[in-house]
Amino acid sequence: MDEIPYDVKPHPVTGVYNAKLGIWLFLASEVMLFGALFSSYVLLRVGADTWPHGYDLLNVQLATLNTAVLIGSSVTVVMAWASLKLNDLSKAKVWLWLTVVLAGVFLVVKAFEYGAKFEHHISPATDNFYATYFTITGLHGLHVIGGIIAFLVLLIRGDKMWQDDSEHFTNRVECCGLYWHFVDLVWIFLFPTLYLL
Amino acid sequence: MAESAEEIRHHIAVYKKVGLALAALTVVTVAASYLHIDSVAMTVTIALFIASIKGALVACYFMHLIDERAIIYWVLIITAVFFLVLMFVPLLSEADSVGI
Amino acid sequence: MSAEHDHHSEAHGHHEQSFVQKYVFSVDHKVIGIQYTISALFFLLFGFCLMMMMRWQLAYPGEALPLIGTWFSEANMPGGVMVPEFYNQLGAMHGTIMVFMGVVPLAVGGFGNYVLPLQIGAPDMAFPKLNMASFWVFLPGGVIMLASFFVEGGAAQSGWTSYAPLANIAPAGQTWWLVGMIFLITSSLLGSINFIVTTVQLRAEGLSYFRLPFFVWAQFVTSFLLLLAFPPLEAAGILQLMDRVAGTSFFLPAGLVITGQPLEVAGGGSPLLWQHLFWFLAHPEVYVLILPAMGIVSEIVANNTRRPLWGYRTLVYSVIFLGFMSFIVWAHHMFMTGMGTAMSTFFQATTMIISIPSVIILTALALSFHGGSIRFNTPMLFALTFIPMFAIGGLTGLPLGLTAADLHLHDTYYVIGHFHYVVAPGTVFALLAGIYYWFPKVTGRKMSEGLGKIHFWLSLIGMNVVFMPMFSIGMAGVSRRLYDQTQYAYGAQVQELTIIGSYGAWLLGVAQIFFIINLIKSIRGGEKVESDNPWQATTLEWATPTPPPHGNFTEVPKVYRDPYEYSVPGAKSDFTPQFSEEG
Amino acid sequence: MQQEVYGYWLPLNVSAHGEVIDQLINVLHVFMLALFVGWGVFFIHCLIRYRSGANPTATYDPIKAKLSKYVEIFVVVFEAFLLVGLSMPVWSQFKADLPAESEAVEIHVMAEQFAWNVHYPGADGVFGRKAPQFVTPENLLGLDPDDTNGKDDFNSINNLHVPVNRPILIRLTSKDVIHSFKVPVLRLTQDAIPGQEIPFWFEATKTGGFDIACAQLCGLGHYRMRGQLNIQTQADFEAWLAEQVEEEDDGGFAF
Repeated sequence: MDEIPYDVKPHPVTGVYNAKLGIWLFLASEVMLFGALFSSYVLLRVGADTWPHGYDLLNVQLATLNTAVLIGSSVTVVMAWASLKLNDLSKAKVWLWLTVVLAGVFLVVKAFEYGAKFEHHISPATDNFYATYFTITGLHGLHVIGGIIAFLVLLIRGDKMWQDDSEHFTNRVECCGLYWHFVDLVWIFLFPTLYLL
Repeated sequence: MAESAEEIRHHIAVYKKVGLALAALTVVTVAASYLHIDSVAMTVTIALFIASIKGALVACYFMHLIDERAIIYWVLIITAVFFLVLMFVPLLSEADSVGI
Repeated sequence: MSAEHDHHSEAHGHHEQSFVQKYVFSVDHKVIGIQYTISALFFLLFGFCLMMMMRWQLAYPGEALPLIGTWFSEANMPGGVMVPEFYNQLGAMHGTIMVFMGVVPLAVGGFGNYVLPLQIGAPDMAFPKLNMASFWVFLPGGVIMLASFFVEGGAAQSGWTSYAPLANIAPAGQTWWLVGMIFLITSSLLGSINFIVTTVQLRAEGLSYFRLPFFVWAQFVTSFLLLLAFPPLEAAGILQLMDRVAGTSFFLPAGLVITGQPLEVAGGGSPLLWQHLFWFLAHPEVYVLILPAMGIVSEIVANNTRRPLWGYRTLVYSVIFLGFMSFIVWAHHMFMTGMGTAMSTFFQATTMIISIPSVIILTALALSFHGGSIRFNTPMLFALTFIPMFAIGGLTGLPLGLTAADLHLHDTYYVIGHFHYVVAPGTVFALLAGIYYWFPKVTGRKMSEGLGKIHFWLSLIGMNVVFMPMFSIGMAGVSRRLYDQTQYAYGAQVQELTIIGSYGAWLLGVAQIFFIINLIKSIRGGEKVESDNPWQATTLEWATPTPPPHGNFTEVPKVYRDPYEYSVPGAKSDFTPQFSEEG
Repeated sequence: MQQEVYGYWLPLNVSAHGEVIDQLINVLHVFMLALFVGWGVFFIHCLIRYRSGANPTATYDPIKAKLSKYVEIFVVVFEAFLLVGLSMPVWSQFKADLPAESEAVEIHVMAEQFAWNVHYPGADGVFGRKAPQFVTPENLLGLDPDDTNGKDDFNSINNLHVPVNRPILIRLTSKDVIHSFKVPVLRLTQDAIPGQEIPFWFEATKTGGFDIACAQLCGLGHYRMRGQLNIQTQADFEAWLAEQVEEEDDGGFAF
């Protein structure tokens, strides 16, 4: 007995392959991680005497742009998976590159946002509003970087993986995609909570 | 999970529509925030309502939750329960505190 | 198979593996299990040594530590006498090491990794590389923790709970603690994902959920606790790290005056937020410590009473219910923080409710002995002692769960006695039982029964002499974490009990020497087992060759029956394994 | 009158609410002991009766255990009784029914590393305003120098004097980290949380001097953060107050 069962093919009873269940469990833990941060944010905000409006202090235009960029990248990654399902590796690679580029744009925009704050000597230590802003968006940014690394690995090793086992490669893209959508999902909640309330 | 090419093409059509809907909802969120509604409760409700719709779209269509397997649903239901506990119980505790 | 083609089988390649691949960066769950076991045993021993030093200070406050007192730096032990800062470091690190680097890695990382895939008939974990990563994230976490003793100001010294704001203003060791914790948490998360997927996806044919050995159920529920309860502590760790490194004030209210100097921070934070996030993890963590132990004990009890466990399904439902409830009792650690009536009522009610499944599990285990044909070997002695010891730990939890009694007992030695009975003579005994029980499968040799029995009886006496007096000391009102309890009239009154307890601790230390000798001796020259199933057990791990090779099973295992079919009427022998076709 | 104050079980109780707590703790321990002994007798009986030497063949079928079910139901009912009958009333009395300020003696306690600052309002009976920015080595409480109410206030470090048989209302704060105000003879523990002011109360029933301890790890001096609780007769207490106020008049701050 050597092969690990259901590594690629779905389990006949649960209907999912191992990595898919795994990535969902990972996302469940991520929900609790960001949940704890959101919970802390709410607790601190409710307990504060005053709390500024995000739109007075932060750059809503840039954040809106970033929201659009992330949503776009969610579309491209799901298109990459669909292309693989249609057996079109080269198209999938284009979509994946687009995703990486969009993720990069997101980070560049974010860097400008941070930079503008630091120029005005605003840091996490300024007050609890900025503390939560920098901490949560910073952690989210780390997740974006993680996603970029994952996609780059898939792109660099893609041809070989596709040749070895195209279904396995498609699954990997699906799992990375699920992670990426989650990163998008977090931003969808972060954007109104931090910038618009 | 859809396997046939035709179903995948159908999926692609859905993805494009969902992408557009998300973009539109983003515009709505930002526009709503420019109204600067006085009531805090109202602002929070609107913002979170729109965000929830967007989140649901991403989860249901991009993450295929709309036709996912039971095991995944179970994992997410358990997570959702403890997520709610984590969100609200500390807040309730704080509200019930005798300290000032 | 071409080189292009073997990426699946990297994990299980038939090609010759180098030493490093085989024993260091191994992806085999059994090697990883052993790596976890050895490192966890080392950490347990280290954490235990810290405690033995603390016991000297407690028994003879202000007197120079004999023999080894001079080994330490002037800052920590001038003239061999421990300073309060060092005592606090030992206390905080003892808790952290025992819980996060000792018991959990041994119970889950060690036993879970080694035994779970075997018991469900899987060739390995679902994600072998992730499994390896989990260990190689755990180890640096542990090393960072230990290294923190050597940084400026010493290791973390704000208790294993690291309550803010004390932890926020503590020396650099606290930052190391937080970084170490983030590593340990990440490792647990990776592990728990692996365990759940493995249990759900890789069960052998015929092994339905209600045929799983109880140990697997315990690990399965434990993994969910780790998966969902640990991230909030990770979040809390990140926030405290930001407070310490980036100058934020998540846990710092405005207007703090530290030793006469105003603290220059923005303020607006909440010290209680830390406690909520911490205990959201740490209460489920208690069940992470106890559930695998219950699993191990159930295996050994069924095997050595030679009859099925009493009420298997009841046990399973109880353990699921325990796991669920453990998420909504955490604030009973916070009754004295100024909590009002509504929340305290809620939390004491949930705390009372969670005691019910524990009572049911204990009763079921005790009833399992009725009608058995009990063999008293070393693993069984440890396992059956777990039951009354855990009962003492559980029962003494009741006064602490009721707010009124907690008004007197909160943060006294009574608490220490309570949770040590759960974890030390409870969980640790179960883990030792597990080592004696599965040792023949891992090494092909049995451990010495004679040394094992000396180890058992000395440990049993030592444990009870340390912890039993604590109930009395706590009842008298002595607070925990006191460097010198004789400062208080009521502490001086019960000082002699503390001295007796210290002798118990040192006796316990002596007892472990027999265990270490036994381990080393048995690995090299223990009695060889004749069969792959020396205990005549029924579960799948005994269907493998000894020790199990790569891929575990020589043929694909199939399961035909419930896990504990011992003494089935009309059967040929007194045990009918799950994998045996004919009943 | 010689009475053991401290021993190997609950210390002497000198508070009005402590009696119920002692009752709860004692009843609970009798219950726990009964449960443990009863259960242990069965357990040991099984170990001896069913050792492999005495019983070479085990029974496959489980015993019908009606008794265990009854015991479990009894445990549930008993826990419910403890919770609703004993624990909750004490807690709500303690937390929700604070005495009226007119009846009670109000005292502010401010914890710091590693001492208890006990703030009395002085002759006028009104507390002066406190704020962290006014804290100096001479003004440990941080009294606002511009507030006339604070002129006669005094700080009695590690020394809490209270009259017997009167409700004492304490407002507890902390300057730096979390401390916990614990008096075993009063059956009382209350955390002091920085940034919060937590009210609690008790009524002492006997006079005497007792220890106040810190029950929450607060740093290297945690073990020696000891205060003295002096429960005095009303007359003695008033005399002590007058003496303190006089000193206050003589030398400004009586710190």
